[in-house]
Amino acid sequence: MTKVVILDGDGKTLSALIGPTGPEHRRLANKVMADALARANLAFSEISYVVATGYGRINVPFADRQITELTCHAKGIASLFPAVRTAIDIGGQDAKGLKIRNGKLVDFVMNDRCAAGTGRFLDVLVGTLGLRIDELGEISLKATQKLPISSVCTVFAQMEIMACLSEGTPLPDIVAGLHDAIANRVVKMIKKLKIEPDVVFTGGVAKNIGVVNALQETLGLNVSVPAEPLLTGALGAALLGRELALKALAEGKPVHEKELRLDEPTFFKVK
Amino acid sequence: MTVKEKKGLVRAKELYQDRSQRAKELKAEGKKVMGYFCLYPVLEIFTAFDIVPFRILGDMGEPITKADSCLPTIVCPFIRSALDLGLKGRYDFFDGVVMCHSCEVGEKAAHIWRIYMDPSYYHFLDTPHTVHAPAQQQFKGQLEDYQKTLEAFTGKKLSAGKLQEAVATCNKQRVLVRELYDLRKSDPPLISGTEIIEVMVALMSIPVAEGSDLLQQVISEVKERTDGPQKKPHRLLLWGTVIDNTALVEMIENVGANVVMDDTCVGSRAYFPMVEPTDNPLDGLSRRYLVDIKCPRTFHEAAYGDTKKDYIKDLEYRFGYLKDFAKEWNADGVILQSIRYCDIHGYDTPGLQDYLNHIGLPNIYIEHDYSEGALAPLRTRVQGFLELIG
Amino acid sequence: MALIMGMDIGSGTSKSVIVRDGKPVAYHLLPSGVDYRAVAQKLREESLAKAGISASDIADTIATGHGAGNVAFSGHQASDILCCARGITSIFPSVRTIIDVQRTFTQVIRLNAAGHVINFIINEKCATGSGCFLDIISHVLQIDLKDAGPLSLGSDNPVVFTTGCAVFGESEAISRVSEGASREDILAGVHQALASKISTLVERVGLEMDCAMSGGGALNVGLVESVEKKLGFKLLVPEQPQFINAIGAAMMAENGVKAGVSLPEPGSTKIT
Amino acid sequence: MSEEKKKKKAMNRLKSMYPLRANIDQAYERSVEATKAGKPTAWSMVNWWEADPILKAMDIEIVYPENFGAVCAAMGKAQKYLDRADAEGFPTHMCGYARNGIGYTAEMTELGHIPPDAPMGGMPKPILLLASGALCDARIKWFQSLGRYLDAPVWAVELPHPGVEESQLPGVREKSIQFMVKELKELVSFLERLTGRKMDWAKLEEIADDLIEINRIWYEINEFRKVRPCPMHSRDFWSCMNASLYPAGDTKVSLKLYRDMYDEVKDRAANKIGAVENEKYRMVFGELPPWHALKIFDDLAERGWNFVVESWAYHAPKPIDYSKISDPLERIATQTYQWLTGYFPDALKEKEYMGYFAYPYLEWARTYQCDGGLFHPLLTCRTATNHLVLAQDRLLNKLHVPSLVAEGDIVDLKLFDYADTMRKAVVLEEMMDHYKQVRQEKGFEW
Ligand SMILES: Nc1ncnc2c1ncn2[C@@H]1O[C@H](COP(=O)(O)OP(=O)(O)O)[C@@H](O)[C@H]1O
Ligand SMILES: Nc1ncnc2c1ncn2[C@@H]1O[C@H](COP(=O)(O)OP(=O)(O)O)[C@@H](O)[C@H]1O
Ligand code: SF4
Ligand code: SF4
Ligand code: SF4
Repeated sequence: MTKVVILDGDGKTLSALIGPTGPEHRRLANKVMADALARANLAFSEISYVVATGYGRINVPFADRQITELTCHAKGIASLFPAVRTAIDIGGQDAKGLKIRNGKLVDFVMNDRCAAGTGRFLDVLVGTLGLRIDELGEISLKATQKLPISSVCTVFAQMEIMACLSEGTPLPDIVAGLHDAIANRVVKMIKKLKIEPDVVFTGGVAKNIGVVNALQETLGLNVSVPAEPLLTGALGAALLGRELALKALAEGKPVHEKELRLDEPTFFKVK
Repeated sequence: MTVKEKKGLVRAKELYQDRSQRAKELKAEGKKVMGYFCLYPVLEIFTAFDIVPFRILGDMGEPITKADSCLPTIVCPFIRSALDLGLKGRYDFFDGVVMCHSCEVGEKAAHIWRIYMDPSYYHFLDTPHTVHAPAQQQFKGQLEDYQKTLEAFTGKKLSAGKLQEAVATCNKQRVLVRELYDLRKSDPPLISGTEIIEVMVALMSIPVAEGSDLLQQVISEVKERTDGPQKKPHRLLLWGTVIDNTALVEMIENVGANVVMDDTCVGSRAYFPMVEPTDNPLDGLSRRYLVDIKCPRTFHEAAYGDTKKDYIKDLEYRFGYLKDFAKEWNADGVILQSIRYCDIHGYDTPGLQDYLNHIGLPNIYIEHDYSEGALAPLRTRVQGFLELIG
Repeated sequence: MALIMGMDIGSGTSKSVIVRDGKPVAYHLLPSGVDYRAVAQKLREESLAKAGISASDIADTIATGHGAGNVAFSGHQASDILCCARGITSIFPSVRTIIDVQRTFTQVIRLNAAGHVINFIINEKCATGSGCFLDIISHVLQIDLKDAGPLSLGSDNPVVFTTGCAVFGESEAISRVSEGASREDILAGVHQALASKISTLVERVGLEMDCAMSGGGALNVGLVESVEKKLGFKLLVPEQPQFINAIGAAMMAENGVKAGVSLPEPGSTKIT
Repeated sequence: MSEEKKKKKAMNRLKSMYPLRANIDQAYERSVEATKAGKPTAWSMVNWWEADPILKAMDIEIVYPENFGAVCAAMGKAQKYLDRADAEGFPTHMCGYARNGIGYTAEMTELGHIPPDAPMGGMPKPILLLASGALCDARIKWFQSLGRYLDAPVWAVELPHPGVEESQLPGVREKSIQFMVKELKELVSFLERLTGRKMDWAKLEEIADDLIEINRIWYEINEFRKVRPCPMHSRDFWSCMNASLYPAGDTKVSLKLYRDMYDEVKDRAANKIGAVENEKYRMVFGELPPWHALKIFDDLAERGWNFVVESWAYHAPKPIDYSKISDPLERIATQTYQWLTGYFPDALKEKEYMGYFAYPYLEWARTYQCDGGLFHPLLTCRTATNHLVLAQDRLLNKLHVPSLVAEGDIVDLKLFDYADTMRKAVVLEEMMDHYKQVRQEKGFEW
């Protein structure tokens, strides 16, 4: 998903927008941006600084800077939860654990190349189950027991689930099992950071109450979720952009290093 | 400019891109070219026999296909790739190969190489695991055997004098490599990490003396040029498994750091240790190769024969040289990289990270599949690491 | 002569074929969906209706494929390798090597002159060498599977995939797109990657001509062409490649019935 | 007779196996007891008699973390330790036994004592980590990496791995054995320093000789398996191999039990009693079996599959005469070296340069007259896996013996797919029938 957060000079949010889902829409960064600008009643020329983050950050030609989602999420979360020491971000492409001290990122881990343990895992399996991603959480709350999922790979988990459905395992039990599988994988990974509270859970998957519960259970700790978990990365990027712009201004340097235009990146070569 | 006249970095890049061109030329002139795997097949012995030593490397840009019919896919992809190139005939110009017990899979690949490619000369060096005195003795004995089989193959007798000369030739190259590495100490470094890999791979593809000439050209060129690497916010030390391709370093250097020092076996690990001239050159050689090459494949420890164990002391003994590297080359971070399925380096990383944390040097561990296309996900990690160290 | 039903409950699609005297008379296909048991039942009902016969006309049903264990009414199950062999042999008796590209598995099978399996290899636990890789990439590129093959034929500069993994392939495709690669080139690249995996498998089992391609993957002209280019010869592709295993399953029963071999009781899960 | 009973009879286990297996189990329990009672304990890597007899002679209890890994896996206790090793930062592709051992050690160190829920009483804190250079990188590197948790010294035992042809060069054998002897001598004096005890050379000699004799008999027992029908199934082999691989328990007792087994197998061979009724396919098994799914051998036995031989690494060395070697350390070294290189001269004749692991399969397929192979690669163990593709290829192309790969893992037991393996087994039968014909046409003996 592509998200935009526009801040004013004081750090107040002027506009926040979540664009369409799916990696194929990543090329529409300029459209989402245009929408966000329209909502805030702003022109692109009024924007002082643009920071792009996320997996597709290199595909945003109109950004001043590209900063990784690691740093941006840390920044965004710390601005919302100043006491945070461990942040967990589960998005569509990857899952991360962030160790934060005094609002600054000091260490991190990321999942390794595998779709299991990320939002993709749920996205793929939601297709298999014929459900919508936003109903998973509710469904899982009805589970009486959790189906243990043994496959680590999404493709094989899919086959496993189909077999269980055929055997009559109730849907909520399967969904709850999936949430557990994600929580287990992610917790296993972030254990490397030596988890300390407060723990904040962000990223699209944090909207899923089932995964939130599963995480709390696996961690044995309370987990806070921001009101808009999808936006913490963009928020952090905006905050960092603001700092960079202010710093440049204070130093009397030009804010932009190059001229920016709200262009669509050239994705598909026209034949 | 004709091909022959290309010099310095341009020449190195050319050799990097087409490794076999010079070896094939030399072969056409009647020289023997021999492939060797890993660092342990002693270069001095090739050189003394006037054989062109050619390090067997892989190709990160080429999908592995043929090797799958003789090695499973869950082993070191570098070895699989190297074997794959062999099976595809890329190394057909070799007159022979010298293999060694680098690691478990390296050893098996060596035997497989012989079974499937049946080179006209083949020798397997059983590098011991420890550096104890009997192990050195054992290794020396193996070098004697190796020399003997080469004598039989070439029909030439090798004199101690010839070997001593070769020791000098190789040591000279090592001094030059150090000199080149010294040019990475300034900020910005005079030569980039990417270029270093090109030069090192080139050196491993031509005779040692020619390599020294190339090094001399590169050194004077680099000293004088004005379009060298830019100053960047970070200076990194790169540790880990073999890196014979520029893609990874290029990626790192593109996200805001200069790679200013390395400890890999296509870099300082291969060239920094010198050979001490000894009456019987094989004494100095077995010592240098077995003991002084600090590759984690060999069991190095501080406490041999000691009944006590002190973890930090042991780490200091095993990894202390990295502290010196970081200091001398002024690195502010270390990237530990390992090819997936490398047990040798895998077991060492937590300890090495303990050590680096102990001395306060920021570090990150990344694992990759020895494949150019698979590097993208690592970019975020490296960039995040750089942002984190500030 | 009796009618036999062969069913192939695959990981993506379920197929049934009704065979009379060694000749397929009716085909049917459904997406496997989430419930193998239900889809098997539905597949049977619909295909009987389609053929205009009743369940009692079917002398025997043999199930194969990943979900074969869920076909409760089947006489017995058969290995999909054997089914594939029997299916191809019934159409092309001269075939000695089969490339069977399914959704999650790709298998290469060698036959002797009698049509018996003498070697086989399966690309397992990794989706790169199978239809799944294509499905994933087509999905990323928002291309209908049916169009993927024809579209890729227009490529003059296929993207080189260096990864050996489908999940990675997805991110690689995405970054290639962002570097400006065209969809045609990416698809062609996927086909080439698959073809090179497949040719490795072929090499490992040892090629003998004639060589046929079957499974859903054979519906993809782009893939077929890439494999042909890689191997350097023309492949035999049956008219209904996706149904080969189902046909073969039916053949197994046919042969059994003809030879007077008694089959296990229905309901027994004995593996043939 | 009912269906049920007939099924049970498909495999005919050796009577003499039961006491031998019980002896191994008891030895294990006794060793756990002894270490709990405070006896000094060394953790040791499987080292093929190179170092264990020395430890035993010095009355040091031995536990095998590799074996402990198998135990944890079998009891479903491994996952916790594996997760712990991950959290400690060890890459997940590393050997499952190692990660299990690392996780266990990390937990033990954190607790300050043996984790109370550890399987089989756990492994006590060692005074020494005895690494082995034999055939595996993990066997050295794993123990070195335990330095984070344990202050126990690590000692790496050397074992040369010469190439097939190189091993036949003049002097190499002698040099290699002398090298091992020197290293073992150093180990002895190190152990003396470590424990403050003196080596009991007489005891060492006795143990070494018992082991040599055990291995000789064990070898002979396995020779009988060349007979048709094969009198002993792989399952009996696996049940009993530990008494020859490790000096488990009292070697005198093991020796007697192996002698009893010899008699039973010899008797069966003479009377044509097979381990499987209606032996139709004679099979070689590659690597260790799926321990939790051993029932598959019963199912296969019903189809006439008899497993007549298995991986080289668990077999006894080809017997040679040790009587002229006076130094017990040299006897030990020679036996280990013989185990490692015993097949090399034959391999060289056939230009097969992987003289261990891969070549013995060829020799055995021929001498045991195998129809096919079932290989069970253990995914995180490089040692157990890296030669299997080669072995399959050589078996098929040189001897026309087809084989099947059914993947599994040493700790992730779920990886082995029972139903899928059975499905493929049926296909392998068709292949075996075909290749039997091919062999006959080409004039092979079986
Ligand atoms: N309303 C929702 N309820 C539950 N899960 C959601 C919801 N919206 C999105 N998700 C999950 O969040 C993921 C996307 O998260 P996001 O943080 O946007 O990832 P990225 O930035 O990598 O695209 C999707 O894969 C989906 O699984
Ligand atoms: N119309 C089509 N055009 C091209 N490819 C197709 C088409 N239909 C299916 N496929 C390919 O065939 C694969 C499914 O093959 P199939 O043999 O049915 O597998 P399974 O039996 O596992 O379901 C899909 O993954 C897809 O790539
Ligand atoms: S890392 Fe060490 S063992 Fe591996 S190739 Fe390099 S020098 Fe040889
Ligand atoms: S990377 Fe590791 S496994 Fe590969 S050759 Fe080097 S030491 Fe061996
Ligand atoms: S890799 Fe295999 S041989 Fe090595 S320690 Fe692990 S289980 Fe043992």
